[in-house]
Amino acid sequence: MHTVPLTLLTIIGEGLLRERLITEIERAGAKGYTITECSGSGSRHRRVGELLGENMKLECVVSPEVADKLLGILSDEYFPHFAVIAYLSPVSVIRGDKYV
Amino acid sequence: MHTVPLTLLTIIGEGLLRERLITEIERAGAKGYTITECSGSGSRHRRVGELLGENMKLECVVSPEVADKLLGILSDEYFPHFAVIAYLSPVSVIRGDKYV
Amino acid sequence: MHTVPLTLLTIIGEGLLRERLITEIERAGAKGYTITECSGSGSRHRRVGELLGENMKLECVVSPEVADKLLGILSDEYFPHFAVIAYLSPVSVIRGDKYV
Amino acid sequence: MLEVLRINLCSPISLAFVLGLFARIIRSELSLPRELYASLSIYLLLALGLKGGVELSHASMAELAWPAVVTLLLGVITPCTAYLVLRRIGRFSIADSAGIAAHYGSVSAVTFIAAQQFVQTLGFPAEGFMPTLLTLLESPGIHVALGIGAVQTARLASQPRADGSPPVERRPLKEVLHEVLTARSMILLVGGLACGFVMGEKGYEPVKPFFEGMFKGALTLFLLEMGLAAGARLGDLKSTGLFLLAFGMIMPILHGSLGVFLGHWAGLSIGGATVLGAMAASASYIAAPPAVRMTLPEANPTLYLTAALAITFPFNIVLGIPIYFQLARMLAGGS
Amino acid sequence: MLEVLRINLCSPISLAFVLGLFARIIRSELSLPRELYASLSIYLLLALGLKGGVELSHASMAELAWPAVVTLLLGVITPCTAYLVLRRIGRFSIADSAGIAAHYGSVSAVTFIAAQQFVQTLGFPAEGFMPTLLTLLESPGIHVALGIGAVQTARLASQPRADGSPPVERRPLKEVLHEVLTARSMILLVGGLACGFVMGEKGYEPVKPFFEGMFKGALTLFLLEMGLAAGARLGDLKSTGLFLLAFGMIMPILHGSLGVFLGHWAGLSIGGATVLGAMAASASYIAAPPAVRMTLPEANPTLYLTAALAITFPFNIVLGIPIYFQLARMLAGGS
Amino acid sequence: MLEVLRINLCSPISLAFVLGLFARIIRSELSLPRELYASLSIYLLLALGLKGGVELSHASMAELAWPAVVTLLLGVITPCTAYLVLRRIGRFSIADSAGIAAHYGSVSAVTFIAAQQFVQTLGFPAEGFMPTLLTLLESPGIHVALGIGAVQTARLASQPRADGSPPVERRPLKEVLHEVLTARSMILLVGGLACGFVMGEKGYEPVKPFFEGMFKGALTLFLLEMGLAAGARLGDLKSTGLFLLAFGMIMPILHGSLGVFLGHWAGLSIGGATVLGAMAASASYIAAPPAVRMTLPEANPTLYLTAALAITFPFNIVLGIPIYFQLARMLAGGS
Ligand SMILES: Nc1ncnc2c1ncn2[C@@H]1O[C@H](COP(=O)(O)O)[C@@H](O)[C@H]1O
Ligand SMILES: Nc1ncnc2c1ncn2[C@@H]1O[C@H](COP(=O)(O)O)[C@@H](O)[C@H]1O
Ligand SMILES: Nc1ncnc2c1ncn2[C@@H]1O[C@H](COP(=O)(O)O)[C@@H](O)[C@H]1O
Ligand code: NA
Ligand code: NA
Ligand code: NA
Repeated sequence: MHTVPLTLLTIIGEGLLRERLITEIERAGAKGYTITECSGSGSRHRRVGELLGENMKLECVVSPEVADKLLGILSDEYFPHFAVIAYLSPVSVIRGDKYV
Repeated sequence: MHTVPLTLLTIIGEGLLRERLITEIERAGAKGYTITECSGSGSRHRRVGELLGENMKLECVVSPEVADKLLGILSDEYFPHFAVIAYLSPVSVIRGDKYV
Repeated sequence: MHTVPLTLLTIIGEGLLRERLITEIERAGAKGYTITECSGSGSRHRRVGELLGENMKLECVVSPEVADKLLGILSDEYFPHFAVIAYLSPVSVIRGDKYV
Repeated sequence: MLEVLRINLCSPISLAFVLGLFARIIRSELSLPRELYASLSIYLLLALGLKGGVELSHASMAELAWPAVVTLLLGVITPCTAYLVLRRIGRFSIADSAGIAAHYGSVSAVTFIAAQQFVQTLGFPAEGFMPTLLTLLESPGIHVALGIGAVQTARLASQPRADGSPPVERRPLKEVLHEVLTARSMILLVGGLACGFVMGEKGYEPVKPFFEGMFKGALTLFLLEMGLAAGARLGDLKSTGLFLLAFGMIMPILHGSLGVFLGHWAGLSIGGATVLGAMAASASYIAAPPAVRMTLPEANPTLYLTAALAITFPFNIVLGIPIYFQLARMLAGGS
Repeated sequence: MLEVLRINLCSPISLAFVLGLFARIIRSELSLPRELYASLSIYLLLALGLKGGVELSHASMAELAWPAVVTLLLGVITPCTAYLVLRRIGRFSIADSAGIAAHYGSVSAVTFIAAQQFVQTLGFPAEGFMPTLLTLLESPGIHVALGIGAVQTARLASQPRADGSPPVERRPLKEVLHEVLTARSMILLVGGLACGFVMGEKGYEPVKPFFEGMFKGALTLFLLEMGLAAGARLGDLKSTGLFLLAFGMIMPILHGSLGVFLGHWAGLSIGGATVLGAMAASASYIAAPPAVRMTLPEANPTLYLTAALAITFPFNIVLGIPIYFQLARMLAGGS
Repeated sequence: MLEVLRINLCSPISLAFVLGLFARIIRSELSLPRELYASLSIYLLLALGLKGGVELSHASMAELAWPAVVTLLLGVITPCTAYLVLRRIGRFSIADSAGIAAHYGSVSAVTFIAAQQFVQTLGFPAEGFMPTLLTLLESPGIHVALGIGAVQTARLASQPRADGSPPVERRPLKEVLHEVLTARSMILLVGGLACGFVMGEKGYEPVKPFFEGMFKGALTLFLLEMGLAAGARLGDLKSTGLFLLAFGMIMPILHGSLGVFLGHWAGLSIGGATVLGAMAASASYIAAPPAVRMTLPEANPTLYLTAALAITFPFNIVLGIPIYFQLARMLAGGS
């Protein structure tokens, strides 16, 4: 199959941020996303506790540009106050126009 | 450790397809798979609603050939009617013969 | 954004191993991890059944050295007796010092 | 009639449904955990089956015969009328018409329960064997409609794949039949009926506080979730169009009246005829959707889910059931 | 007093809480499924609302007026006193002070329920309209405190982003208000009140075994989970310091006494004044945390969660409620 | 005997189990949400403990002494007999023998409950302190068997790793002991006992409808899930072989008879001796599997899970308990 290289952006963080992060990625140009519930531990432990939902993992397949823009936003506005991490990985998709 | 490069195929789509997709990947030669429940949104919204289970993410580590074959099947028989996406990413495993 | 290449180690296996695997990765130098519940099937079916929790997926972003060390430990001590698989994939993160 | 309507509207069941709708409309974050929803539905179906089974052990086969026949008849007629109306008048595609018709040919267990509670509250309890009829009506309609869809599209033959391997075939009807017959709701209902029948009044006694005492409360909670689910589909009403809106309210009245007539004719009491009417009028949103999705993937889920869940279900709960009751009362020569 | 304390300590509610605490202390793996916790809280809130609504249908508006006024007054006073104490005496940052104050300005539904059960057991049932007061007290305190925080930091203006796109703004208070007003607990309580009011005694009857008969048992299970959650935070007590420990026990006594006084003055019975005191004394750990986290992200969640959940909640359950009761009894001229 | 068997087979508990089995055999998609299963088991254990604790407050230590001694004796004997039979006659590996023996040395709470309900239905209620015996029998057998396994394999010494870092050691027995003693089921049972003991009849009253009224119904739902789980293992029977099948039915009869004898000898009533027999006969499938999996990873889980869950559990529920009852009645000089 003919595949197109794109970027998978994975954001892991407090479940509370769900709505806000969805707004961010849609505004930045992502055409879809997938959310999974998860739990975890990291270097900071500032979060709203066990009665209120755990972490979520938000994954979206986007163009490298959108991924870069989103990393910038996360880095400026989320990393300082919230328990969030993010990373990029290379993926290949078919029908790449669905994602950009 | 000595690692072998293989392909991770990720399929995300309606939970209803679970059994059918498992049959597909096993027939195509996958030796195992992992399924996670998730939710999400994409460009089409044709699916059987909220009372009936959300999305699932099916991941399998396979040889590039099997991955390619599966992408073809998905593209021909699933993308037209069902809410499904799929992508490939490169992974390294030890004891690569377990997967091919 | 300026990103740093690191390694994402994914371990999938019996949920029972949760605490033990967390101890392993922390001792090996991982600074954080994320756990998702999942189910799946592989080549061996030795596990403690359906009443007792399914699989879990443990993901951690680590340096290639830590990843390699962990693969060694898994390969020596876990693969022989437990239902576990593991693979590495390349990721890019910002502020790489958080992970090493 | 107005009094009957008022009683129905002020019942915990209707109020909980309205509360759920309302919560979605004001965009509240309220939602019931998916597992609570699943647990409640397991409980309700099993309780329904058990109770029905216990009562069935008092019933004679003679009483049951005609009602069973007319129920099966309804299972064949209703998907056909629905299909014809949708295809000829509504001008929907074959797949969409068959898909929606499958829902209206089957039955909604919650509508059934609501009708049963309703007539009981008014002092006209339905026959004890009604849950048996429910199980009879659940699957035929789905298969009739899917069969129509399959025959009409005549696409059952499938081509081999590019790489030569045989395709995973379009789901054969047999497989769908197995799925519907072994579906959760079927097993719980039929299994509950069998268990209740075997254990009888005596065996039922110790579990009665759980399965009967809690029933209406659990139903109230369940209706809250149904309200939330229906509310989430309200937005789709715009895209599905006026025809479907009308269809979702007029079809139940026609099917419901037919059900009441046939029920009355088969010898059911006022309560029983009302409940049979509500069953015929109702549209499935549990058993039908997955069957349709897998067998007729071209059918648009938004259409059938919105019709069944956001139009017909609330219509029946709020207005339909009292209407069928009035009709049944009239037929029986009451006021 | 000792007798009252003993009765309170030997109640299933306190014992379940202690069992949960104990399980965490000995590092047991016991945990309730998250969905069970969510389901129980939905059940408890809805049951509370329904019962309150049914009883409200017997109450006159005149009876309700003064208690409502003093409740709103408490909603304005308590966040201010809490903020001042934290900022001036405790020397906490603006964000932390406002964040914690938001929790003490709001109310804990479980503390409310425990107080209600407590006075009922002792034969001094509170007024039927108390759940109405609960809903009145839930949100004002959060907004007053967040308002103070916002004004003090005066950081409401936000700069545009580097790439020129407007930033996702700091959450405007309006949005937070919508969120708190449509929050799960609000919908269930207020919605339950409305439903109960409409259905009345008669409609309530069939669902009473579920919503009232099971109430105390479900509450016991819930308290087990609360004990587990509080136990998990015990370790944080070290890092949050002695001041917060003292604050978490003295503030409730002050707020609680104020609540009892105002309640008595507004004409509430001994039971009613006790419950109002417990409400004023309690700190929210359901509604307040997400509102604070989103609006004042600089505030440290460990501080407010530990104070509300691991200090003030158990303090009120075990010691506070009996104290407020004694006070109410003294005011009413009792022993 | 036949009559007793019939009553047992027609009880909601047995029927629900059979329904679950049946659903799996016809490959139905029915499954209970994992969280419902977990919630029910928490509820059942806590309710069992509470009730036991309340009744314990009436019992004298003297009554309890001998039954406690024979229970501990059973906890030492049964894992040894099981190990010997498996290793010598069955020719299983050391790890597999020890692993399976750990299951038969421990106890299944659901079998216990079923036996208790059974004798109560027949009018021979067991002693109130039986849940205390249950907690005594839960863990010793696991440790005896794991100890045998550890000594026999003598592999407790572990080599350092290639990179020099110390290995995560084979789980020391101490850690396993902590795990079993603080396991969910232990905390709920022992904690429930303690809470019930402290609150007494009076404190128990308000929560009785929840913890006692719902008990049998909840148990019925739970058995449905057990049937599903056992059904899922039926397929493994082929691979585990005939010996294990025989073992899973004969061992319980031997252990059960021993339990009844010792119970009778220790002064237990007919009901009490029956229940003690059922406890000795039963195999754990909650506490034992994780302990064995972590301590003896070489043991094959398919063997011990299939034996405990798919053979011995249904055998006891359907046939075993009536047999132990007959035996206890004969010993007591009854029919
Ligand atoms: N190195 C890591 N690998 C994988 N997940 C991580 C890592 N560090 C942090 N996380 C996840 O990100 C969440 C927030 O991290 P933190 O802000 O460091 O507390 C944690 O709860 C984990 O789920
Ligand atoms: N760009 C994307 N990134 C990640 N997940 C996506 C993306 N687009 C779609 N998905 C997932 O795939 C599912 C089906 O997509 P669709 O067919 O476009 O509705 C969605 O519900 C999402 O879970
Ligand atoms: N090829 C594969 N791709 C993805 N997941 C796998 C694969 N093989 C095994 N797994 C996962 O790893 C678990 C243990 O594998 P195994 O030890 O082979 O039974 C399975 O239950 C799956 O969740
Ligand atoms: Na119908
Ligand atoms: Na307060
Ligand atoms: Na045993």
